[in-house]
Amino acid sequence: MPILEIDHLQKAYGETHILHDINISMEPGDFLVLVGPSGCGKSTLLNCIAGLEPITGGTIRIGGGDVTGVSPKDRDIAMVFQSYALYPTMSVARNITFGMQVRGVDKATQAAKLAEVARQLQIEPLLARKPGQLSGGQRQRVAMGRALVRDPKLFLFDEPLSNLDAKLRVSMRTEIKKLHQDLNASIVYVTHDQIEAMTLATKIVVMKGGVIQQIGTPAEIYNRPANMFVADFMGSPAMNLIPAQVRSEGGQTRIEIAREGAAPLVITDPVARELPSQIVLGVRPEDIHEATGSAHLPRLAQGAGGDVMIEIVEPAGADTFAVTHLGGKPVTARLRAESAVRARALFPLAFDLSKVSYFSPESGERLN
Amino acid sequence: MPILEIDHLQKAYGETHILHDINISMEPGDFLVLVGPSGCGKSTLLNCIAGLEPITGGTIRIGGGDVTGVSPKDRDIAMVFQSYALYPTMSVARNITFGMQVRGVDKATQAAKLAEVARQLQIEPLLARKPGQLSGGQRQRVAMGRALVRDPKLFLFDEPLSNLDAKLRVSMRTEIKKLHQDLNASIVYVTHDQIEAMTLATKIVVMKGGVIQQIGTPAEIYNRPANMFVADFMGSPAMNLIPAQVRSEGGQTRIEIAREGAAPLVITDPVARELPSQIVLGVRPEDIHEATGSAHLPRLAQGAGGDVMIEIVEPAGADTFAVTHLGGKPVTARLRAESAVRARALFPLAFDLSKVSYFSPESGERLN
Amino acid sequence: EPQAEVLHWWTSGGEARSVAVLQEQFAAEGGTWTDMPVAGGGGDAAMTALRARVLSGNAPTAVQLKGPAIQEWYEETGLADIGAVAEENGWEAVLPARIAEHMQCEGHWCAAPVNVHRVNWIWGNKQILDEHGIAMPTTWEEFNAAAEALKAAGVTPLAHGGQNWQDATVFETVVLGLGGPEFYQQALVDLDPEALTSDTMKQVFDQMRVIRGYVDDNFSGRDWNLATAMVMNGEAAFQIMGDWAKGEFLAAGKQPGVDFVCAETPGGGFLYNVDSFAFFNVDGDDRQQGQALLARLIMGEDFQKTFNLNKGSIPARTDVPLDEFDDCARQSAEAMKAGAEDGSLLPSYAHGMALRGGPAGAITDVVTAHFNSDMTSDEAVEQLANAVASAM
Amino acid sequence: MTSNTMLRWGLYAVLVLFALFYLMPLFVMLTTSLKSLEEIRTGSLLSLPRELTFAPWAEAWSSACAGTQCQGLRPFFWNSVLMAVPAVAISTVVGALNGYVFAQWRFRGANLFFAAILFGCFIPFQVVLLPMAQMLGLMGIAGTIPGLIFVHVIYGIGFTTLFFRNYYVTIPLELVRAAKVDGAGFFRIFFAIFLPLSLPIITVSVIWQFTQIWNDFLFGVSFSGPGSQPVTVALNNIVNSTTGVKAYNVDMAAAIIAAAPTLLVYVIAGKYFIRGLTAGSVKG
Amino acid sequence: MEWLERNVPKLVLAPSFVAILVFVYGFIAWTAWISLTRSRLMPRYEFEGIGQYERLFAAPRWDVAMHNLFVFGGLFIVISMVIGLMLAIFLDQRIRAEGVLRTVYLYPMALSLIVTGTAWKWILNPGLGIQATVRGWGFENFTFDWLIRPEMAIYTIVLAAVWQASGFVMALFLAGLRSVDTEIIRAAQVDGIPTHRIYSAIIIPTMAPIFLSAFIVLAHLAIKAFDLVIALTNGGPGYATDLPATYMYAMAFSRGDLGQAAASAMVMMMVIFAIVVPYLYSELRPRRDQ
Ligand SMILES: Nc1ncnc2c1ncn2[C@@H]1O[C@H](COP(=O)(O)OP(=O)(O)OP(=O)(O)O)[C@@H](O)[C@H]1O
Ligand SMILES: Nc1ncnc2c1ncn2[C@@H]1O[C@H](COP(=O)(O)OP(=O)(O)OP(=O)(O)O)[C@@H](O)[C@H]1O
Ligand SMILES: [Mg+2]
Ligand SMILES: [Mg+2]
Repeated sequence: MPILEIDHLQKAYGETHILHDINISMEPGDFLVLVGPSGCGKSTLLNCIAGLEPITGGTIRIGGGDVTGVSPKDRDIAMVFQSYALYPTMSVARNITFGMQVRGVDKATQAAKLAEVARQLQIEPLLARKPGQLSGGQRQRVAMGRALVRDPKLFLFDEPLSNLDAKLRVSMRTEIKKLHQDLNASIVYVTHDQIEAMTLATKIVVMKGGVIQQIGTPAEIYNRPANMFVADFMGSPAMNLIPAQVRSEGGQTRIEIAREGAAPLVITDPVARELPSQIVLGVRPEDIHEATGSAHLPRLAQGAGGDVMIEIVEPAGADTFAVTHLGGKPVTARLRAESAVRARALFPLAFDLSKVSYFSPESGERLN
Repeated sequence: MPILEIDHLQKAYGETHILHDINISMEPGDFLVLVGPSGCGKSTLLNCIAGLEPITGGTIRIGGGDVTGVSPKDRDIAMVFQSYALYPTMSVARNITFGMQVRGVDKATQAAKLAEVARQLQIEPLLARKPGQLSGGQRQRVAMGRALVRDPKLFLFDEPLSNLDAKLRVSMRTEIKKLHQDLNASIVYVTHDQIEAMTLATKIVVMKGGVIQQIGTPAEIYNRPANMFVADFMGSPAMNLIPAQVRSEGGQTRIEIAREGAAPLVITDPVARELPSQIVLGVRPEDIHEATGSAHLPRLAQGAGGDVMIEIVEPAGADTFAVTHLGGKPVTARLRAESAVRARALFPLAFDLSKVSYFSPESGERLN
Repeated sequence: EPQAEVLHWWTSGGEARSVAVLQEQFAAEGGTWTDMPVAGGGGDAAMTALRARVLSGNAPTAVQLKGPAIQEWYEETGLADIGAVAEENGWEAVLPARIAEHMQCEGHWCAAPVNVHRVNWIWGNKQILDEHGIAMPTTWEEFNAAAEALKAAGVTPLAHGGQNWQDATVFETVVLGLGGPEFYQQALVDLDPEALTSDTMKQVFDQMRVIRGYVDDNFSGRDWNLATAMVMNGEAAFQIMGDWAKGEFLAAGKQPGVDFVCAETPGGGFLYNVDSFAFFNVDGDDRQQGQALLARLIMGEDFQKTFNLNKGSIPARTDVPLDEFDDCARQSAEAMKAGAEDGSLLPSYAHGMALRGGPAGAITDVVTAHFNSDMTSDEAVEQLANAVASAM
Repeated sequence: MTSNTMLRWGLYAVLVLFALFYLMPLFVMLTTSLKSLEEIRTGSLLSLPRELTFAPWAEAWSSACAGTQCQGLRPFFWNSVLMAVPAVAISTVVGALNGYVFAQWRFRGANLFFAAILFGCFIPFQVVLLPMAQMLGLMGIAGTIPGLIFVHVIYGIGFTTLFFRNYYVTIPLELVRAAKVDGAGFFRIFFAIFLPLSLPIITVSVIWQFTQIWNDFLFGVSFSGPGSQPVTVALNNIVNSTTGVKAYNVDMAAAIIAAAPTLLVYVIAGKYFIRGLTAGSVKG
Repeated sequence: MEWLERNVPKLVLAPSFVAILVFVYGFIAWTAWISLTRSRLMPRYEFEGIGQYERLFAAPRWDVAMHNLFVFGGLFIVISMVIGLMLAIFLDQRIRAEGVLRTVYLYPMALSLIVTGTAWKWILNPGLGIQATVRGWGFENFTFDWLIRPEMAIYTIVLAAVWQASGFVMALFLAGLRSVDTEIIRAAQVDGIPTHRIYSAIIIPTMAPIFLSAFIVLAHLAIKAFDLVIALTNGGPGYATDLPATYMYAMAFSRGDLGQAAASAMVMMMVIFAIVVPYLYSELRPRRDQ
């Protein structure tokens, strides 16, 4: 039985429709991550699940029971708010224990849980302070603490780590992961951090403008994006989306990419595919390699002047990003730091066609 | 003449000392990024620069003039607050133009600036709304807009992109970079996002517990961290810090690393160094390579069973992380995605000794 | 055991001491007195309270009520019949007919009078008058002449407090003085429209306008006792005010005939203001006994004397010996007796003895508006007639 | 800098001038209450007393006559306390709960009802006097202190509701949401979250209600019986004398005494005002 | 149980609802009925028609009262708001003696005009008060005699009313000023907004609910101004300072003309309705948006 089931959910503020026909089903123990551009309705969806915003249509079931119309306090959820929402008059410790106290948890358990959570979140020295005396990241951790001491059916996290530094973020991520695994907790999690999404999720929901674009495992989302929006949105730097022309040629697929001031590039996909003549080719930067001797990868350019003109080279720690222009679009390749690539020079690149996506330029939908 | 000069700045709330003897000098056109763990005093420092918090000691000079005691409105700064601090009764458009209006900027210029900023921040459809009707990320962008329409001596940004999704973040980053370059603006910027810090900064200030740990260019901070804290803090995953014993051996340095259940690993640094006998070896994950045939890199293990036991393998998109245990610490290596590394198997690894840092285990300070 | 809850507005100073006398006597006869004092606005506040009490079904046993209000209340809710007490004590014989009338509701006794104030007094500062060789005026012409002389000499002729009821007090003495008792009766008691619009009435307003000129600039809103103080202190020569003003003089240690003089207002006559208690219908023997006892005590010679000595007024009973009273009081008593015979004993409209609230208020509105503006006498007379007509 | 100092001096000058304006009547009352009757009758009303006398105060407190009782204001004080304290407490509690509902638990028609309550603030009390008397009679509490409490609570609710509602709407929505998710119910949220934030507005509400109720005369005079008259009625009885001699010094002393509790509330509550203000209004 | 819980908010409001319904609207209805009868000393319930209203509109005194209500109400509300806001803003500038000054400004609200009326009368009386004192200082031509000039007397009522209420308004505004989020004020300071603009454009607009409170409190005081008039002028000189409330009281309780009083009360309430309802509507309509 799904722990959370959302059926044809609609939400509007007056005339402004925020969420359109949302359908999500989530099994117990799932870690569902909501991602999407700012303002796409993630927080609103969480609020609807929590019962904090009345919904305009559809139903929400938590743990099998229809909760549409049930008050938040009876939904057995814990939530971390994007804006923290700490109780200003209460100390950090009381902020965290308040929920337990309301539920009548005994004093000893409260103290134990508080101590544990304070350790996890590294806020032990702050317990006696008021929220007004905390830094942004500290407030955020207190907000987390408030949720972590609970043992609800469902956790809702709204960008709970956005104000933490990288190290803390990693350790918090580990704590959340542990929570998920140890307690087999069910979690709905909003984040704009792709690494967070990728490493934590068992299921990712990509939203845009209040509409779900794709639901799938992190690998599915990353490797087989359902449409150009998802392809573009997930992954940083984003997937290269290159307009191309296609011709089927006896068991092979011939792909032609326009190039400014030079002959079109032609690549051959050894698999026969049913594609329209105009497509958009999606390839991740890390799937564009230096072509030297990697025989198992088809060469990008066939014929004489096959190497491409590199425009910008950006070294970034372990990697080097090389940018060229193909099909009228800048195309980024992610190369090893020790690569010999130079700006304003030709360089041989190869696409890993086994990982390439094809999209319809009109609908943006995936074709392969 | 430095645009911002901070001399022996002290800040305390009652008995709690938040900032200790801060000294920073910043030239016009500098992009100074403050990083540090949550609660280390970054926001407090910005507030002191802005004149929003009275300082307990020291002086602050902006554009040459001592501003200690000058009210914020006369300091000619623009600031983006961690908590947005939008004017709740004004529309988004008025939030952005209000400052200009007060300064008597003419209507046409106001409109032009507003239009430009709204485009940059992708908030055109929201201009008529009130802050209460915006999502978190939208609010944050409006807060940015308010600063961007100004032309102050100094910009102060307090985690301005924390609530934005990756794509938007990248494009905002570009806008900020453009602002910095086109206007030669001077910017103090707080972030916990290392990529942001690395790509934007001309100078990075690393803080911890109200004390500056290191000031330097991104490359200096990344490649030559001043102490173990900085080494550990910057970079994700963090630099591996491995306790080791050192012996100088005729123009070479012999480094011995303890290993559980096996003979110690011995590496030889071809450079002669003056090191104490106990050190901590710092090596970034991307400076640990697969040892196959890369002759220019010294092999990690010399002798027969030189390969190390890999404990965990974490594939992550373009990379694969491999974790082993050395000197009693987990050590992470960042390998290519196509690497053949397997968990619970031996694998040959090599350190890039040209990029290694040595630290004193007692003081934590850098030794080379 | 007799019970009495008494609603009254005699609350402070001499007044309160006077009621206390009654309470003592009541207690001495074995009764329980519950005091319910409500002062303010010449009894307005008490009337407000009374109405709330009656509506909540809890009327007090005795209420300080006077003039036509007694009959008005009788019509609304009925009043208790205390005829037995009156009969037994022969009230009929000792009260002036005109005053006895007020105490009766449709022929039966329903109220008991306590005292008689004379309203139409004029008080003078003896020293000033002597200095300027002025005698107490007996006609309004004399008054005007004296006032002119005083004014020329830099003395404020008339001390006056610009409150509605004080304006009305002056007005009614002028009506009586210029028009005589008969005219007064027609105009302010019978509300005869002809009298109200007559030339005499116009002359009255003319005289009011003249008097306005004899009053200092700062009279507005002044309390009557401050006006009295002006006379005492030699800042003004005259004041027209009821006999309670005497209390102020005496309290300041002034002697009648030595420091101040009292005289009837120009034109003479007697405008009375009679305080009385009315009895509401109540349940319970003890309370009805209380009413009877109270009525008897109020009309008792003893009480009438002590009370009025305290208060400065004269007994309503005509048979109380006046030896202990002062000259002014004796003068008042004589005038009352004379007035009862020649018909110049008249109810004061300004103090709610002549008319019910509505018409009285309507007249006061016009009088005070006239006095405090530059309204002509013709306009005033016209408004007077209209106001009275609409208030009927 | 100098123009800044000038500005500050100007500021203080304005503030002090206003302070003098506000203090003027109290000055007159105080000086008058300390003069002898003789001095009042002869001297200037606005001058300082030549000779201080405290006799009027003693008289006003314990021996001035209000009717046949000559015990000063003392006995009536207690009546007022018995009336004002419960009435203030009840109306503040009811107002706080109402305001909480209006601000954070909106339901259909809530705004209309709120407007209806507000409009109720404007009903002239003279209008309600007579029907209220009838109602009190029906309820059997006419002429008693509970009756007075009842009346004051009824006509105080409008204001207390208004105060609390307007204060509570400024509390961020997220706070209530967090508490709801924490499992707190209606009353729990009120007591744990809202009440601790309410000190400033409780102060305002208490000040307002206490002043209104303590100073009320109309209801006091109409709905009290013998033995339950509040101090304002007694004050009025002492001060108001239609045909008697006026003792201004006693009147003024009595007036100040009668007003003392409200003055005290202002001074004390004013202190909590600041405390409440500095403690509250932190965003979480 | 479920039902109970869902309806707790409504249940909490229920007693107030009933009370307001009966004791406000019920009584208004009662008054409306009385205004159509010929009740005099005590209520009578036989229907008579609109005669009371005809009489009311024919009465010159009522005209004066209504006119005074507008003059007095308008001036009083505006001046009190302006002074209250000004003092609040001034006191908000980290003033040394804030505690003392605030108490001084606030205390008049503690005193009923029944208490201070006499003092005011003396102060305003040209022969005793300010005028006499200032003339005593040698300024022979100083004149301040509003109290005794029928056309000016209403302004003395305004003066005393402002004296009484402006401090309370100040307190309301001060509380409002201090509850504005400090981050927002900081943002404005950094934006280089001069202090007066921070107040006028940012802080004051966020205090809209406080203005509602202040307006209601002041309007309530203005409309019910009764003690004030009784204590200060008792409606005089003449009836130049009569207000509808005093008119109504006079009719109901001194004149024994209840029907007339009820009619005047109804007219008064209609006027209040006409002024207050649009205001309430505009204040309450927009949904909360912070
Ligand atoms: N009013 C206060 N009283 C006492 N301590 C305070 C107060 N305000 C802040 N602090 C403390 O000062 C320290 C610095 O706070 P600051 O907001 O500058 O941190 P920060 O570096 O911006 O952190 P973050 O990245 O989490 O926003 C924190 O440890 C915080 O707890
Ligand atoms: N009261 C409101 N009236 C109208 N529109 C609103 C209101 N509140 C929010 N919105 C809009 O609803 C949309 C969804 O908001 P929501 O807060 O759910 O976004 P989000 O996905 O959480 O974004 P972010 O990542 O920036 O927090 C936004 O476009 C926002 O502008
Ligand atoms: Mg959000
Ligand atoms: Mg911060």
